[in-house]
Amino acid sequence: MAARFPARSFAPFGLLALGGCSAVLDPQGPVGQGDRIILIDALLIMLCIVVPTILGTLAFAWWFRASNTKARRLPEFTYSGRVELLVWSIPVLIVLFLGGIAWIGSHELDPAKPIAAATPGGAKPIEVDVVSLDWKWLFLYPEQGIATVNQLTVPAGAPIHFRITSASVMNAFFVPRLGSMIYAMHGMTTDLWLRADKPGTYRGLSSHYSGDGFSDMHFVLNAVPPAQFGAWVAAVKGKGGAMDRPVYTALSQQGTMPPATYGAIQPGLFDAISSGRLPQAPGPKDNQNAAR
Amino acid sequence: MSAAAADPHNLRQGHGHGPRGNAAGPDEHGHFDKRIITGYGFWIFLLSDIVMFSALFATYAVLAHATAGGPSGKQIFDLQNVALETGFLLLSSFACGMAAIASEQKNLLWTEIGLLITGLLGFAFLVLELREFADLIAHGNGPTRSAFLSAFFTLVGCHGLHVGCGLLWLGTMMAQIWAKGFRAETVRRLMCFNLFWHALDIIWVALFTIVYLLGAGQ
Amino acid sequence: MSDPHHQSDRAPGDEGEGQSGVAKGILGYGIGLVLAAGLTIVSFGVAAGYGWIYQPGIPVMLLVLAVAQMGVHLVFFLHITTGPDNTNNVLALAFGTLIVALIVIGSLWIMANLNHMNMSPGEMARHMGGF
Amino acid sequence: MLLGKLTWSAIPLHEPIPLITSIIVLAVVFAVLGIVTAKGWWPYLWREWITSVDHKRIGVMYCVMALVMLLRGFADALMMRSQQAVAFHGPGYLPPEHYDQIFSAHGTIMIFFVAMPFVIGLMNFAMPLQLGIRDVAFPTFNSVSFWLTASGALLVNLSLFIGEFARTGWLPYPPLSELRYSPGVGVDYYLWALQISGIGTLISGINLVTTVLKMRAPGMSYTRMPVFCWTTLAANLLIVAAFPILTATLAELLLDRYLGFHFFTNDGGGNMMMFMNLIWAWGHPEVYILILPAFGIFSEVISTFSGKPLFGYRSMIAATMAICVLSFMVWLHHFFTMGAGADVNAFFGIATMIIAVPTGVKIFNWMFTMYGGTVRFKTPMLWAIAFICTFVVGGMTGVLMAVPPADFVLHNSLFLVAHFHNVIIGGVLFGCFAGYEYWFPKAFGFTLDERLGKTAFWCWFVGFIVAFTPLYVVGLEGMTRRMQHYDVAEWHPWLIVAAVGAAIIALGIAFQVLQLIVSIRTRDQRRDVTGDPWDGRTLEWITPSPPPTFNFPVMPNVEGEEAYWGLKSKALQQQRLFDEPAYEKIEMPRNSPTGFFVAIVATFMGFALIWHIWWLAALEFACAYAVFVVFAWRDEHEYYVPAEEVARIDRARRAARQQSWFEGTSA
Ligand code: HEO
Ligand code: HEM
Ligand SMILES: [Cu+2]
Repeated sequence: MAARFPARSFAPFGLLALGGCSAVLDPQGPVGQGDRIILIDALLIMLCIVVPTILGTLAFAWWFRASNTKARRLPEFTYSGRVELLVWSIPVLIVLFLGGIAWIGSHELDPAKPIAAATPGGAKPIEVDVVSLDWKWLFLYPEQGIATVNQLTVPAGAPIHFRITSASVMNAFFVPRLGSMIYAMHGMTTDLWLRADKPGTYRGLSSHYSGDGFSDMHFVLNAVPPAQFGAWVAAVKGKGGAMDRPVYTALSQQGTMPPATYGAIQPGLFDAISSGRLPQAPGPKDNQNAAR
Repeated sequence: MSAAAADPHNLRQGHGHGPRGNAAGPDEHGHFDKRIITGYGFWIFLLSDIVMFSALFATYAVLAHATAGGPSGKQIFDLQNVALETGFLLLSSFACGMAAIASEQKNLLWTEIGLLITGLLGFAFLVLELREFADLIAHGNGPTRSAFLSAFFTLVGCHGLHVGCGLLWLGTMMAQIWAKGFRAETVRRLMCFNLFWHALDIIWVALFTIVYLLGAGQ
Repeated sequence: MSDPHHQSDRAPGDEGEGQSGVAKGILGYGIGLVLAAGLTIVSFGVAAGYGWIYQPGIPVMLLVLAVAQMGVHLVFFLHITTGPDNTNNVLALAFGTLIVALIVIGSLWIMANLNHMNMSPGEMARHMGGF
Repeated sequence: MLLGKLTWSAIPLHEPIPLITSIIVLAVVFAVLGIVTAKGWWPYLWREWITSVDHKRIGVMYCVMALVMLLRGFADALMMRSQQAVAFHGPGYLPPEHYDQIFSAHGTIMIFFVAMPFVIGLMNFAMPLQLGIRDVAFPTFNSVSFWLTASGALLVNLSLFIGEFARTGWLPYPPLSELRYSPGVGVDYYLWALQISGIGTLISGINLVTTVLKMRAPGMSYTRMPVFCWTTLAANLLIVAAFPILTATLAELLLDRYLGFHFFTNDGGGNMMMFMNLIWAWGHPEVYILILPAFGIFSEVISTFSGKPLFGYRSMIAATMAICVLSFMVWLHHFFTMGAGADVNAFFGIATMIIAVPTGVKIFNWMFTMYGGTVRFKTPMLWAIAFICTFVVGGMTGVLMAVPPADFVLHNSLFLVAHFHNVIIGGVLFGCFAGYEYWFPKAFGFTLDERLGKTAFWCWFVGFIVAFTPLYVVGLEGMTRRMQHYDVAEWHPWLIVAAVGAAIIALGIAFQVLQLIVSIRTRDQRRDVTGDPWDGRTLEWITPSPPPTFNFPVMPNVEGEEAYWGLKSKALQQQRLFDEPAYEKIEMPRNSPTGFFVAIVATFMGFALIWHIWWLAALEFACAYAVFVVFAWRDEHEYYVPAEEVARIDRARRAARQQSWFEGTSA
């Protein structure tokens, strides 16, 4: 997919990035790059019409101000077929172009569409199952048999397939520098493919408000060189507790917590959560809020 | 620009309707025909009501299979009951039409009789519906059982609620005609009631088809 | 304003020109009743599955019958289409119908798509069998 | 229990911020009530305003409510802006459970009790005047609409003192808004307040649609109506078609919360996605309900202050109606990220963009209206020009997010927040302010102070840019909306700038208040004697300012577009007024307290339902039926304005016209 939207730096647009590392405009993976290039293309093409419109408005208003004796007044200029044609056709043309981008882009960058590895025959895709809880992120690695909370380690260059659900209310899974977000919803599973091309630490967060602890519902995504990934898995594997039903149940209580790892997972846990077979998260502990 | 230039206000274009155009204009005293205005306003209200029902219908259609282990439509619908309900409602609409004709003739007795029959048939409909609901709830298939049943009770119940409100309105109208006779405003209100009652029929047609007949078939 | 158009503007539900009398009015409602009752009976008959029509076609048939019956109600009971200048009434109806269609069809399309795409693997097995 | 869930703990005695706010607000309210009582103004208020069914009075009351609620909504905005300015690496001064109520209340109040009443108020005031008629189709229902909206606003504000407001955002997405995750009364306040005011809005929509379609002065054909009347028609058609969806959706959520239904719950087969679907099927048309009347106002203002008829009048109508229909085909663009398939996303994305076409046509037509005109920079015109400049940017970012892949990274970010403030403030609010300055002299008979008005304008305009441009930037930096605190250093400076911007806007609001006070105090010097202070083109300017209850002594005969301009030109050409008409008595609807009583019943009913005070709710249902019976039983009362009175008022108007057109300096 990256082929269609080659990642190229857009010099004039450095302006908007304004020095700082602007997350969405400085993506580190093919999905984010696709999103960004579409965003910038669409913006530029629209600026071509929007800027003249603003300038024209100001110019017309100023030139035809009442005190300007040089302006030629045309009080009866209220209709012109040529102008009509122009004002309808310019937006139509732009929309045709944008519509094309939207159609192709929606299909190419469909979150559920699998993506390839960074190098042909490179790292094979890894699976991560994501559960949004009140107010933390649980990541299950079904193939590795480990789990983490509020931290996500992935091999750089490998496609990652996220299956995302929620144990309670809606959230959205979003790593701005990798690209597309998608909702996490109870009883449902959404699919998202991302890839981090360079090793690094990227911020991830819930981008859909989910209650009082929402602001703390972020995580770090560590993209590590593929070799280190194995080492990391080995370090986590078997240590710490297991992510099983009791631990999960405790985790589903409302609250925030620092990153943690679990050396084992109970098989089928994700399916049980995502299909709603496990009870939904309990929500507020007591109904003391009932009055206030 | 040239053609319009000389006539910026389009004074010359008569639009083929003479000076009044197609405006619904007032009479020479500046009065508008209240009957038309009231009727039209009520018609718009009915359309908005139908839009509300369409949202409930959409919800029902989406949730129709979300039975959460509870019964499906096929298992709980009693088409005979529905046929009976439909019959009552249809006849009641006819009676309402008769009342409308009688009121045009300013015939107090027949108007009242027509309205009474309308009301009785509507009431019978409501009783059947409530019996169906009570039955379902008694068997543990109330609206809290599943999303499907929530949607079912809400959609059908909302129509029933309209019928109920219609009956209250009907009673008020009958009393009013009895007490005050056929004044312009009473007749206008009666006209609105008529529209309302017939519109409920239309919704019922959609309802028995989509909910009951299609539901029972699956 | 002695304008001929004025007289012809009608309230919805108003009968057409001559309020010619009881007989005509009753006849109108009578025809409506017969047609509506007929359509209802056919609907119920079709649904009862007496094998009158091709089984998989039944839902379509039912919907068509329902639309027809709504039309009957509109014409014979609500008198929405009678009278020479009912344009406004009918336009409003057309707008309403358009909106209803957009909402219902749009919602069904969107929701079917979402339900399909976002179905959980665990659920999938349950739904594979079809409804 | 006698009081349901209501106990003393519902009063925020232990939380200083709400407590102090409550005390201040209550003090102000009681002070106002006290002054009114002390001065003996109640009978006047009751007679002339509370029970009034005059569309002009009702329009004014809507606008007053909108302005007061703007202060409330803006206070919330200031709190959010200051919280986010300080809450870097720290909790700030507003705890989450309070902050979350604030943004929810801000959004709800701004949309439902500022923007909606403002546009409805202006439509109410101006549209019948422009159509050349004496009132709307159903004057009493008009009053009911207003009072129901007021009841909803009251309930929302009551939540400040008693209980809490929703902590779910301005649209209460389930399952967060379900009983399990929001057990408090906050969501119930939201739901009942919106149900009540929503019904008011619906009635208003029906009323105004009927008015435009069925009541116009002789000769006022569709293609002669001012564009503002067209946009009024379009906006109210949208109300009629969209608000019932809101009613149904909120009713479903209410059933979930009150009776344990399973529409949107996590269990029992409920489907939260259906809520999103339905709420946006209403929500998207809603934003056009707000913007279309504003478009109408700009059309009037730009044409008047350019001294030219509107360019491309028919094109404008076509564009308006196109937007009206298209707005029902795009709602999915609010949830591109919910996982629908690519076809669906692309379809709705493209449908959304298509709306840019008619909107663009409007913008260009406004530009060409100025072209060749004689542009006078009065305050309303400044708002209009600023509107074009800001709105195109907001529209552009909207179209940007209509491209699904772009939305995949911008959704729910502060970029989105910037987009909609860009179109709502730059579009709706600027439009309403333009309308407020433009029609103020018509409503009250004196003009507003231009100098203060312009100062306020510049504060708003600059403040707006400073407050919201940074949000585009932090949005691109990945900042999500509704953050109570954060720890990303890049965001911090921008949020401080945004807070400064909000402070500049606050200055703008202060100048607006000052402008009003100064203008009232100096009203004698700024009387609008002619009734046509701006050299207007539409029929409202034919009346004296303020217009008499019956608006027009005789129905104007419309002979072309720009009805009043045509008459004025002819009179000026012939150097004399038209002959005096034969005055007749005029039938007008009588005042009615129905609306006020309905609102009282609705308020108590809403309160009872929120707090589960079932006996009170039942009582109020009975009262509601009683009100209905009384209303349905009433004999319709009209009263007549005697011909002599009509003649007296109109002769005064004619004398003023005579004076200004032919004797004094010409208009
Ligand atoms: C009055 C309010 C208003 C108005 C008028 C608009 C107008 C538009 N909006 Fe906006 N919106 C409004 C209020 C909102 N919008 C939202 C969210 C929102 C989202 C969802 C984003 C997301 O959640 O991820 C999208 C895609 C859009 C798109 C658009 C578009 C395409 C328009 C178009 O109508 C704009 C058309 C105007 C243009 C384009 C400028 C002029 C045209 C010219 C100069 C012609 C040439 C230009 C082109 C051909 C491009 N809006 C939300 C968020 C709600 C929430 O989530 O809480 C709100 C409140
Ligand atoms: C006058 C200046 C205004 C300022 C400074 C302001 C500021 C804000 C801020 C800070 C937010 C929260 C952003 C976030 O989620 O982090 C917000 C949200 C919002 N504002 Fe405004 N606002 C203003 C005017 C308006 C107006 C006039 C309207 C509508 C008519 C409006 C509608 C909304 C809505 C709908 C939300 C979303 C609430 C939510 O997230 O649920 N605002 N505004
Ligand atoms: Cu939208």
